[in-house]
Amino acid sequence: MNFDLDENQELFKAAVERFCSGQDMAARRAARALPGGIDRARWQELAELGLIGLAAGEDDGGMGGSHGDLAVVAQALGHAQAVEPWLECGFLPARLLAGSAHLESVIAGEKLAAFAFAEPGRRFAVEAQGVKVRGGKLSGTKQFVLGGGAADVFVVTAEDGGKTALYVVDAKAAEVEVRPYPVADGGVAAIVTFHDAAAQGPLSADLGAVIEEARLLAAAEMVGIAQRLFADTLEYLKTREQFGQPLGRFQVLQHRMVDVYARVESIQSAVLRALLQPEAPMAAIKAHVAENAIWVGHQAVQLHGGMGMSDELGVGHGLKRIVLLSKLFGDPASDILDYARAA
Amino acid sequence: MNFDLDENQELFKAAVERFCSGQDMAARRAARALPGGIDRARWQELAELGLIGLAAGEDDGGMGGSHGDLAVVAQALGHAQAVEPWLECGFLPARLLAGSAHLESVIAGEKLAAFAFAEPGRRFAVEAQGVKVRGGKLSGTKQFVLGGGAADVFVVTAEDGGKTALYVVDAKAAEVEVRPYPVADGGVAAIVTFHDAAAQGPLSADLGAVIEEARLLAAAEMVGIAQRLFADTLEYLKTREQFGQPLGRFQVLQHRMVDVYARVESIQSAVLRALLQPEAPMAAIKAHVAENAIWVGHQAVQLHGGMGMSDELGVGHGLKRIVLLSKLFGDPASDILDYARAA
Amino acid sequence: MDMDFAPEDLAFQKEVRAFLDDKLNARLREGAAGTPSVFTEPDITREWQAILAEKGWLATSWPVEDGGPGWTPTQKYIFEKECAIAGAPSLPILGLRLVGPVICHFGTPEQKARFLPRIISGEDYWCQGYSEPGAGSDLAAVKTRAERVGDKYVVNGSKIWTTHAHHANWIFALVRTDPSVQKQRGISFLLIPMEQPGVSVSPIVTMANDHEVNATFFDNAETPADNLIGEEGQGWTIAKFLLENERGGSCAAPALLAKLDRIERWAREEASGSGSGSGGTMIHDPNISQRLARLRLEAQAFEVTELRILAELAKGRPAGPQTSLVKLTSSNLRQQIDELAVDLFGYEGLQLPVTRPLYGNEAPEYVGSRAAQLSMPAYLNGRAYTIFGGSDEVQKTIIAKQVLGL
Amino acid sequence: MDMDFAPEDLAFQKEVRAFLDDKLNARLREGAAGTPSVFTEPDITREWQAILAEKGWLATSWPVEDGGPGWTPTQKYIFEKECAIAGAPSLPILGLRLVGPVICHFGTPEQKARFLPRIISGEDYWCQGYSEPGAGSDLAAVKTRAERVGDKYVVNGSKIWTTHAHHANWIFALVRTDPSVQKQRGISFLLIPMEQPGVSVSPIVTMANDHEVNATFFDNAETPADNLIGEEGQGWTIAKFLLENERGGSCAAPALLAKLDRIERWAREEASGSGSGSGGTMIHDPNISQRLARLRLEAQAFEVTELRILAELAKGRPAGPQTSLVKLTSSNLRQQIDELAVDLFGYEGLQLPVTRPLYGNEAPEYVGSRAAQLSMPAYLNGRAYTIFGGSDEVQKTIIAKQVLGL
Repeated sequence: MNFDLDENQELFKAAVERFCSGQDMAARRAARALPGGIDRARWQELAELGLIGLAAGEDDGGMGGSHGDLAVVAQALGHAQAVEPWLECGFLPARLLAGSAHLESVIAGEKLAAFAFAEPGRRFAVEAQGVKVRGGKLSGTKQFVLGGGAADVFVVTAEDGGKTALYVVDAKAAEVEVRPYPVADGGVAAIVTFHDAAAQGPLSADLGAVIEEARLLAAAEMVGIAQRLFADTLEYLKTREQFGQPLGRFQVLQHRMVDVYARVESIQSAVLRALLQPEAPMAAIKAHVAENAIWVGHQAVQLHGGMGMSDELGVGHGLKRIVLLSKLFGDPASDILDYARAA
Repeated sequence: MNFDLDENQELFKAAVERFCSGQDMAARRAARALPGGIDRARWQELAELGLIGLAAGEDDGGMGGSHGDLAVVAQALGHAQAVEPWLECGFLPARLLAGSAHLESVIAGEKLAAFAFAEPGRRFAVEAQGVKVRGGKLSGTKQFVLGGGAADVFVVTAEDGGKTALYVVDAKAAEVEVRPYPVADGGVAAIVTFHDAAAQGPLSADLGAVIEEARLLAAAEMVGIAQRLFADTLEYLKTREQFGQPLGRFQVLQHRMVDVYARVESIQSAVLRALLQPEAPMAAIKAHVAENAIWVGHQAVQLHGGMGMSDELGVGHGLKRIVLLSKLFGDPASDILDYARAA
Repeated sequence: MDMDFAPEDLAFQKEVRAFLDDKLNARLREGAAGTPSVFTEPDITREWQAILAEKGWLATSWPVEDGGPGWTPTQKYIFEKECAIAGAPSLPILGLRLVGPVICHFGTPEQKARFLPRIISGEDYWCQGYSEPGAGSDLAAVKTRAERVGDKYVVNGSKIWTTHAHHANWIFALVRTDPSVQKQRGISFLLIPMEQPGVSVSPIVTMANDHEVNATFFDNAETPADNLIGEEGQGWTIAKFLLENERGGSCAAPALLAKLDRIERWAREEASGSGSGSGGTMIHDPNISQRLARLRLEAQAFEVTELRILAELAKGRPAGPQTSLVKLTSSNLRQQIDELAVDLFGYEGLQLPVTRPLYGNEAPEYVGSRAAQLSMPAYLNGRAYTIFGGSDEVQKTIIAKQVLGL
Repeated sequence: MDMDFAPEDLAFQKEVRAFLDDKLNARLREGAAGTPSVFTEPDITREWQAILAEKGWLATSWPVEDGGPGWTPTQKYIFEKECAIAGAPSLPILGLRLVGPVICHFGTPEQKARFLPRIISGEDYWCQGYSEPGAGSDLAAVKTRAERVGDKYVVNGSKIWTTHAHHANWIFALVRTDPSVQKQRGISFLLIPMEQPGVSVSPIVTMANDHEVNATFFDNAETPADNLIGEEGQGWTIAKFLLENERGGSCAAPALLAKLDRIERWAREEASGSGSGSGGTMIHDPNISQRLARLRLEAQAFEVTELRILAELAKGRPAGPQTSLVKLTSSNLRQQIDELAVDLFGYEGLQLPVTRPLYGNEAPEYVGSRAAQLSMPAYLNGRAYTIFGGSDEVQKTIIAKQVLGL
């Protein structure tokens, strides 16, 4: 039994920390303001650190990172409040494009890929229905395509003979209509409509398995954010004075922080369990992590008072990213209900 | 708009307070220790105050009290932590026996009636199934017959040609087997088995309507208990010293008490609404009251510390009565779910 | 006991409803519904304010002699309730509900004549200078200094969370006129014109991308000495009056219930494609529908609590201690309701527009529905309900001391 | 990273399982399951204790030289986990886990020789005299006085919440030997025989009708002076040692998870006849099943927290700050689990037997099932988990100060 990071994991963590150091709110805002919401130079830098290739198999020119390696990266990115959509545009395409000719340039950070899976009016359903592939052409509409405003290619779930299959579509093709819109964490998503667009595929990736992994990594990122919010709030309570003493001297705030601390520890443990027990129910664990992380986010805002509300501080950004992740591939309430029903 | 008690209601309230004054824990315990758990002399006294007749119509020799009148009595009994099962053996039989020859002696407190509605393995179902009436004879088993160990007659729900009807059975008849058992609030319930027992009926009362009223009164009684627990806990925090100061000087306990206070006010309002808006959903309101009252009960125990755990103090008795009432004719979770589904 | 309005109140209610049917046009309703922050934008409120001013229903909390309609507490309640249900815009309460009553009560005849009509006409738009950077809910820690120099005050310092200061031409502020005496005693209540070189306003954008509050800086700002309300050093008393005036009757529940009704309507329309297997629409999701049910039960109980307070006021008796719970209860309920709306909309609830307004022709395209588009900014801005105007924590300490005697 | 036990630990686990299969008979299991209070009754524990003593697996937290098995932290964890899953009775920890280690650590060779073997044999049954009436969690407020008179101490005062004092022949107590010095400094740790005229025990029955705790009175009670542990005035240090010794590795989650498994089994059998319309059995009720799911997720996470602590201890490193959360987390989880059990059983969950025991031939008839009969007393007694051994509130203050540095 061992919960220490291994040497490589320590290196990945350090790489993320270096990559994010000095990225203040202004830098964050500047990146988000770019067309598509992604700073491509920074993205390439991220790729050069090997952090995208980590998700791809060694046969595919990647590093074949373990779940533990990937979770360390996700958690570190969360803790650093990174603005880059590593999970959405890094991990997911690197996994989904296994065996595809696009993978090399995606791993290199030259090509940006976005995953188009959500369909209007179908909530969290993973099976494709509205987007179909017929004779190598894709048609229909996806929404909530994270990073979709900046993407060069889309990995798309499509109904193919009654089943859901994965195809690749060139984002710049004339038959692809991209309407970007801003989402909660400050990123840009898109509604993407395919008008008989040429599709390459189907891809061989196991969609269900990749989504399970994405849930695990979303949970790890939430833990990282929650730890950061806890640490920042603790620091704030120790320094900020009100009514003639540091806020942290007030007993109700002390006890609240103990509750925050307890929940942060609990979700760290939950993610470790998901990592180390392959049969653990990922969606349910992610739901458990999300419910607690949202509560931690609310407390961080509340305890920061008015400043917690402002766009200037990282607190709100942390809460917003948590809220977005909490609903990625299913929200907590649905996932707990599914888990309960499956029992 | 007027939320003041009227003159009669003030009188009923005062009557209950007088009736209960001086009933300390020792008296309470003594009454509960009697066979059947009911002090028949005290019961008769309660009847002589008109508090059972209040529930019966004027045509039936009762006082035809309004919902408001009855709720005032229920709430006052709750506040005084009365040991008498007025709701179960007073209100319910007085309503259910409308038009029956038994009513007069029940109102007079001479005859004790208990309502047998619950069946083993059927949770909170109100429709009778296991107890049937055939050719004027009743057979089958009821459980959770509150006051059943002391009762002279049972009012019984029975399946009668596919419908649920109400019958009266003599508790002392040879064909009636009564097995008393203790329940949470310190009272005695019974499992009652009918072996082709002679049944009088069907009674004309509207079972559904009476159960709705009973839910309202259960809610009112819970509010009374919660108010009492709040007041007692507040007093305790003001007087009890620990770590060199009254407990009530600790900020976390102050804020906790504000939460208790807020919930107590909220459930008082909920019951007023149930009283004054006939179309209000009683089961759901009772559920709302119950969830909050249970929380108040838990806090009262917690804030009293070890003493709150002991049988010596009224605190635990209050919590236990709340828990029992919370499940009478349906528990909060089921009732909220039903209400949500009916929306 | 009864919960019914008297016949004359029912008649008034009918009159209000007819008025709202007639005057509350679609643009105003859309503007009100399309504001995810606390205060409706001035382009909307100004139009609505003019309509109410014409009817004489604007300054509802002012004495008749100063232009109030002379309503009973019940009439005020009915008016607010009907406005909430009809979806009327909020009004610029900083002038109408805060500084207005203060001027009515403490102002000289000259001050009244000068300021009150311009509040009603909308010519003056007010903001409030209470909190200061680094002091949060601790109002007595005022540092902004106002020094008497001849016939004017020279003001230096800064205020924070000044709502709509970027729209306002006047600010009423708590300022320290005497730094030599104890905390509360050196504070005065001063009116300061915004349009002068000594006043600058710096926006504070919320995490929802709304610009509603600001930091306001005074750098040798000036105001004529007769813009002092009351006496020097009376500021704390006036601030308390203002707070208590705010804490009279309240009518928060009807808006909450109206919002729950809207959410229920949306839940009946919102397709369920989740893994939860409920199928059909979201109203059949046991978690969504139970949250809705619990919140409705809470809000309905809270409505009765407000009516209990109203019943006391209507009888001319002081409002009961329940009044202290109103802000606490309503802000927590509101946050839960706003969170439910976000959760209802699934991925569509995650859009967060960066431009404003979210009504009219300038509004950005929505994904799914306008309601979905509004849900996230409303939820995020709503986290402030438990912070501003005395945080939950400050409220609880006050209630514990003043009501519970702890 | 991995969560697997080493091969030698897996072998040990197998050995423990085989032992439990062999020795943990039905009567012991029933006695353990049939105790709704915190401590199993002595008639059950004595039998189990003898079996463990024979195997040498009893005094698991004692040094080898004093009779401990010399287990690693991982072995201790595995043993406790397997016992919890198998449903073994709890042991008389007041002797084995509290005073035992104190005597091992602070006792003289004579004290060790005298007391330790009789704890193992069960000849001595210990209770603890810490809290005093009116002082609750404030241990430093000890008033019970022990005066040195010749070669003995004369004790006067009273202790409260003395668990199983009515079964015990010895009490270890914090007593004040020097009233002239500051609070903590005048306290000593004294062993006092219970079977003497100066000691009387008065039961405190819980609201669940269980007699587990007592008030214990000392009226010129006597104990030989060589029953003082350590020095006079060292009591506070010893009490702290005892507390920290208690706070090493813990193994609370497996029992919680085992209870959740049992509840799930019951939920699959418990007919649903409620108005909730779910039909079938209670496992299909969305509220019951979701509560079960959430509690299981919590408890499984908590299990990992305990394993993280264990991993540190196993490496010989000090346990992390998470240790402080163990009591807080486990007691709150336990209360929620016990409440779920009550709610599962509907009306049957409302029975509350007044006699004890609830196992064996003397047990009163149940309604529905034994599990249903046990649910209410377990729930009611369980309210004490967040009170005794330092209430939640006291724990949080300690964690805030010592771990968070607030």
